[in-house]
Amino acid sequence: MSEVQQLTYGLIVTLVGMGIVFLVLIGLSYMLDALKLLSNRGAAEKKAEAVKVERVEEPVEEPAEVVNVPEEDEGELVAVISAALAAFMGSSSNVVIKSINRVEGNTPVWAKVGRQEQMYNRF
Amino acid sequence: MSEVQQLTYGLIVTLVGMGIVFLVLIGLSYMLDALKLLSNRGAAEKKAEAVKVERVEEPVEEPAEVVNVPEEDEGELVAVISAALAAFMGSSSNVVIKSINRVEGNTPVWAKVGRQEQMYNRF
Amino acid sequence: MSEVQQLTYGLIVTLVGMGIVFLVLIGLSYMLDALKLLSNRGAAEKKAEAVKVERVEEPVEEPAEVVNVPEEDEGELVAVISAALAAFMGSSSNVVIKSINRVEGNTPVWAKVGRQEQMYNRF
Amino acid sequence: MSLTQSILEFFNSMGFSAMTWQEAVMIGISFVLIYLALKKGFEPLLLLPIAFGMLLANLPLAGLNAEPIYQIVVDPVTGEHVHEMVDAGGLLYWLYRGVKLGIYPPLIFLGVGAMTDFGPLIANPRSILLGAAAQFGIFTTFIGALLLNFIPGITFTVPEAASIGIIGGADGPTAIYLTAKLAPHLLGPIAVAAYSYMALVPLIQPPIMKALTTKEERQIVMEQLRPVSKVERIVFPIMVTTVVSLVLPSAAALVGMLMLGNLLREATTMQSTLNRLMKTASGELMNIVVIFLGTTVGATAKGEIFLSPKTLAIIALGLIAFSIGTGTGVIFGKIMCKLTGGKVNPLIGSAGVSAVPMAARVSQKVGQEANPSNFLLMHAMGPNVAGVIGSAVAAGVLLSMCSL
Amino acid sequence: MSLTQSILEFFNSMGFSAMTWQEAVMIGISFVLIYLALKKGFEPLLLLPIAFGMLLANLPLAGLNAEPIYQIVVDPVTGEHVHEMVDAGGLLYWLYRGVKLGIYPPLIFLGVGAMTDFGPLIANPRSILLGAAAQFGIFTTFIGALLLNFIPGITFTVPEAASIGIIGGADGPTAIYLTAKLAPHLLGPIAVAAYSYMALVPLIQPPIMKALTTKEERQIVMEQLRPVSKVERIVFPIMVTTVVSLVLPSAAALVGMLMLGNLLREATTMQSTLNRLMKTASGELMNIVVIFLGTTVGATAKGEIFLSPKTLAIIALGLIAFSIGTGTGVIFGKIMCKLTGGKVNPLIGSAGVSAVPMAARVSQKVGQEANPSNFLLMHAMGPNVAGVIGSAVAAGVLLSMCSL
Amino acid sequence: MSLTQSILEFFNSMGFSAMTWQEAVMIGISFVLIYLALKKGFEPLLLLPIAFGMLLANLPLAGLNAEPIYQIVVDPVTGEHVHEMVDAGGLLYWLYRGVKLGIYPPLIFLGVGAMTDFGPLIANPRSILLGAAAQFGIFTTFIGALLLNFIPGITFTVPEAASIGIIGGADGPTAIYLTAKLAPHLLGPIAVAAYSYMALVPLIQPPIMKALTTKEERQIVMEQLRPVSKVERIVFPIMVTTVVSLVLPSAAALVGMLMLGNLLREATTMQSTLNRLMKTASGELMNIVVIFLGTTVGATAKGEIFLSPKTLAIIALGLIAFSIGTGTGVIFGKIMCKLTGGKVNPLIGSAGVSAVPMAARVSQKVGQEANPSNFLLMHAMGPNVAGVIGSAVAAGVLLSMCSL
Ligand code: NA
Ligand code: NA
Ligand code: NA
Repeated sequence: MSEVQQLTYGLIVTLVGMGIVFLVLIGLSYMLDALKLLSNRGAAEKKAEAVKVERVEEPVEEPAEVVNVPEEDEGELVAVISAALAAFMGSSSNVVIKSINRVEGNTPVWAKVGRQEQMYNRF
Repeated sequence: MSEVQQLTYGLIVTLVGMGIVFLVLIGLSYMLDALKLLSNRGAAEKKAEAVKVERVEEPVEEPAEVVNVPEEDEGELVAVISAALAAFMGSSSNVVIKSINRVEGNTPVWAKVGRQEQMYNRF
Repeated sequence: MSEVQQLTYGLIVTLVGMGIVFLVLIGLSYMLDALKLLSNRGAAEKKAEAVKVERVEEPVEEPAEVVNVPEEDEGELVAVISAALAAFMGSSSNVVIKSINRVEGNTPVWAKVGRQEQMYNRF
Repeated sequence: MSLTQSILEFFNSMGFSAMTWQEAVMIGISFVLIYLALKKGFEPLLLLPIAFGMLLANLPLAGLNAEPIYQIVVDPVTGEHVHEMVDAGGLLYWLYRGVKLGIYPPLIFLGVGAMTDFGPLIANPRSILLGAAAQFGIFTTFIGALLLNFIPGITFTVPEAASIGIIGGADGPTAIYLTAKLAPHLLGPIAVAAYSYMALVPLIQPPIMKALTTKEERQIVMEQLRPVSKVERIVFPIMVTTVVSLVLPSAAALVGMLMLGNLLREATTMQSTLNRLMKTASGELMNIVVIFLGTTVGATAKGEIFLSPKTLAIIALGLIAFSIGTGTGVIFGKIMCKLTGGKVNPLIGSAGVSAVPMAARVSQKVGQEANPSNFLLMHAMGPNVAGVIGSAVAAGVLLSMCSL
Repeated sequence: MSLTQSILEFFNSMGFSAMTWQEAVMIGISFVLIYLALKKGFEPLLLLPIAFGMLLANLPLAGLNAEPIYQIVVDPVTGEHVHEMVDAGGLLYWLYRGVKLGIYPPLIFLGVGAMTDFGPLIANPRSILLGAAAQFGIFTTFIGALLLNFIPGITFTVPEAASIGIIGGADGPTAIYLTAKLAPHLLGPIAVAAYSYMALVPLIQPPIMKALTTKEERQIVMEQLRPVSKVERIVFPIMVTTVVSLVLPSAAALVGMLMLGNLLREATTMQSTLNRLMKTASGELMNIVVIFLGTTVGATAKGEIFLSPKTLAIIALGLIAFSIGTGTGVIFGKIMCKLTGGKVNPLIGSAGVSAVPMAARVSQKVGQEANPSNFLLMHAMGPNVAGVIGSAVAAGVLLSMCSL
Repeated sequence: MSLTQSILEFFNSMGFSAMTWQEAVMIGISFVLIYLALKKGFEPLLLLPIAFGMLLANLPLAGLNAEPIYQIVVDPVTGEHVHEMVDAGGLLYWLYRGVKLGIYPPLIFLGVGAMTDFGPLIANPRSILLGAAAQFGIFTTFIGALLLNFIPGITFTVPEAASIGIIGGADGPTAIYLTAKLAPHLLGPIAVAAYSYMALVPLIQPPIMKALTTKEERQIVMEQLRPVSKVERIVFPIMVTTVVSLVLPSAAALVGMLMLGNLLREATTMQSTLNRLMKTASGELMNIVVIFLGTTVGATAKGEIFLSPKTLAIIALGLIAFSIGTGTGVIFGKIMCKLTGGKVNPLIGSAGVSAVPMAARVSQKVGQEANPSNFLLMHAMGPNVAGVIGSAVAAGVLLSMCSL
């Protein structure tokens, strides 16, 4: 192609290109408006979930450690748990970590497997 | 193959297949009985090891952090150590983390390299 | 090649090889002497940086957690922060973790994005 | 080239214009699967990537599955014939190589092994038989698929039937591994069916378990499992690898990796440096593979194939597979109950279908309904993990006898 | 073979002897880039690997980019023709496959998506238009490159011009993805220019922003963004993938992976098990890809090509691209300001060039200079992330219209 | 096909039936290696995967190393000739590609570099010479192997001899990298020998060290090392890469990656964002590569090759290599002791064989036996890390002079 041809083609590309860019993004922006309508129902559900999630997470995250890692890491676990505890009380009250019990120690087996589930049934 | 041929072959596969499945798993189940005999000697060793491992781990896990990571992570390290400490005392006694010394600070060089070894000689 | 030819070639390789090894490593060892001259200027800069780095890191590492991970991990974050705190005071004074505030809670938005930057503008 | 002309050309290159009704339907299905994965918690870890891959693969003209195109040209300089890449192919084509070449499933098994505690199995070797019994589900479904051939309109080849049967293994990686080798065109529906039914185990199994057992049987309390020594735990994976592979070489890849992972896990008690390998195998490496495997397996579900009576047949057969596997497991449990003079609770038999550890949880739950003080979980974990080995062995047999 | 002879031979195989002046210069340039990355903080995460790759690629005879050499031989046993590897090729050749085949950039986008919060965009859908406006920079630069063809001595093909234009997208992975497909020989200079200018955004943008706005406009305080619901956050990535890919199939790989990552991120609120995938996508997987991508992209910068007037042209054009993108973004901001009756602060328009989140920070800073109580950051994040989508779309157009 | 017939067929496809005595022996050897790795702590991180790979590779008919089989067919539609995969090949064949193509060892070096502190070397540049002296072990063993050719029945080609010599480098990745290029069929025995002897360093070195030094020499206390500045630490890896690669292009891959890793490590002090790359390089990426490399290197050890007098010769020569390397290191230490007027303790010379950091620990231990207040460790780390560079350079020479 000659320089001129290239240039004209370039201008075409530019027109089409910016056209598509705006077409797509304007389209998205209006769809987002539509989506907002969902958000009202969504908002309601959200709270419910929010709670549900909290419930789920506790057993989920921690055991991922417990089951995966050998004893020497349990300490780390406890650090996390104890401080996680602190985190959720902390903002309001004062915390002095008084006694930390080994998680393994006082964990009923069913809980232990409850945790295993969290990992296993992912695969 | 005709439907009938396929089916008959399928039946053969089924017979052979379930045969093998049982053969293998029954075999394993008896070998596990045999293995249990080892477990008596094993049990003895186990305790010995259990202790040995404890010994090894202390230097192993922590330094993996110490040597690998820059200062700002040392805090994390301390958190883990301190709580790990808590973990192994915790179940029996009360813990109040009184003072935490920077690990780098009071670590004799030889210990530091002792730690490096834990990582290096893996490769 | 006959055994003899192989052997003679081997001797040549040995001569060249050890020659190169020494050539390169001796070369490096003298360049390191030259490099030491830089170190004087380097040393000066070093301190300055050392401080700068400290500054940077605080916002850098923590948010990497904050922004990436959902609520339940915030505890871990706090554990790290609180202990990191301990780490940098610890060696001198006694620490009793009194109250830990949720990081999200009292973080001004600008800080939050300041953190996001730390991650985003890496790609 | 004029403006209007090239604009026209461009609009023809747009997805809308080329969209087929199958693609539209498939995109809809992918939305449903995403909903099930997120809202209903259907194995989200795999179904979400699978569903998203399904979405990407059915976007017209996106060509994410496109094969690379090479041409053989004569090197102007050397005059030699050389390969030259004309088109690089699509992203998902390349990520899919790991499925096609049978690499991802064994790597996932490596991670699963590093997460699995075979202790309950070692403590109670007999429970392993229940893991064998539950594999009847695989083969009866295999037969079932071949029977459907007598219905005009449906034809399943032997390899296809084998791939469908493996759904009864209730084990994702095994199903994907086998199907990728025997009937790759069915990967989509089979993977979806396998993971969906695994998510539905708590609904599918209980009625069958109750129908096949008496209240007395369900109330049986089993005695505490013995502790397992470190040596047993370490020898076990080596033993299993050797024995299974010697009998069934075709199962070596799956079982071998599963056991390597488990060996890394158990060996950390002796050499703690191995901890870092165990963590990577069950952590980052596994996650990376799961993302790639899920997305690309989902991307094999093109409308033309997925939207056929076959898929409906697969879904129906999959349900049968799970049900029969559960049933035969429980029945074997009853037999062992008799033989041991009532020491074995038949409910642990249903755990033999693997679907670790949900099936074991179901045994626990049903058992506790019958007798609140009953605690079957750890006993059910034995057949449960045995089921994983069992279905890998079954897959090996199907692989060596049904690949044409 | 005599000693002296083989020593001579060996010395001829040494790097010094074969060194060209271009290689020497390139090595020097790589040192400068390392300095800029470490001392001046120029996008160190990518510029450091890029610079080091540049160093490795210009070491004479090291052959780290060497292609493997195969020969077709007749198997003595079977008599079949078989491929046989004569030379394994260089390390960087193999790691570069991920760039060449268009795998790495989408994987980086997967991680970016897992780290990106599209909330501000969802909360203020109109701001998305500013992300579109800023893409003018890409196309004007594209035209600019074609105009340079009229200068004797410089010739840019259409694909080359397109690759240069994309620098204006201020988005590394997009630039690398497009250039690897359209003009791989320019990867080095384009990647360096793209990342360098992203690092220079805080210097390039403010003067332009101030020149185009009045103090009154800069002082405009925008109202607080509305909170965004979980549902919106989860539907968003699915919607964007579908819409963009249906309009522009060629953008599916980039946008699809970006949105898969974002879906993993937002879905963790519903299924926390997905957390592990999200962490891996935005963590280890991304880091691995960044190391490989950076090093190998840098390694494409061989002296013969890099040290040409073209590179200077690319650097000049890249600066123009950023400036125009900033300008058009601000101008569109002014228009929206008018239309909304002064509710929009034009300064957020400049954030549309992406370069997340630095461009947004610049808007914030300039806004606060004009009015200390002004807080534009979250409002600027909207156009900012929209710019990422915008430049991916633009890349899609260029890919489908400029690949020959 | 009748039942009995197909059962017979199946039993013939079982491993037992096809088992050779070599395979049986190799499986036995793999068990021994697992025992050594776990019970005796022989480099478990690599010997365990290697041993397990050995096990998998010698399971008859498992075909985990099987090459893929393609056939060239004529596309019915287009009439073009196209490759078509007949058999996907084995899992370990594909994972082994990373060794075959020379990708894994440099990646491990990337991680090693990210973990290595070259401070002691920079602080005491002369100590680098001890790292050079210890490489005599490599070449004398190389000669030794060629001398064995005069013994009837044993024949080592020059490349084989070079691969055996590199065992004396006491550096796993370097040995594997070189052997994979020069004599891949010997990878198994050479890797096993290299890692076993590294584990045995504390037993092999002390007697030699004591035999070659006087008590007075061993008692020498060396003065404290100077602190090393940040700039030196950052310039060092760049300098080493450039110098070594310019002299010896063939060492660029190993040294380049080692130093890139080290640069990432040291640069984090200036740009902390690099921390994430450093952590990945020395963490997850390395672990993934170690799993793949170990397993597949072990899998190259097929009985036919492994169970030959060559292996015994390799084991014997490996021991010689370590011993001579230790010896020459110490002797050079004595020379430096003389030249410096007794400022250098000869014991640090033995650390030059690399085997980081065990060799350095041995120097420390032996030194302290002679003089409890003696503390040589940090001084020994200098030659120790220098030894890594030294053996990489030696490998480069062997690669460029011995590859046929
Ligand atoms: Na199963
Ligand atoms: Na952009
Ligand atoms: Na060495």
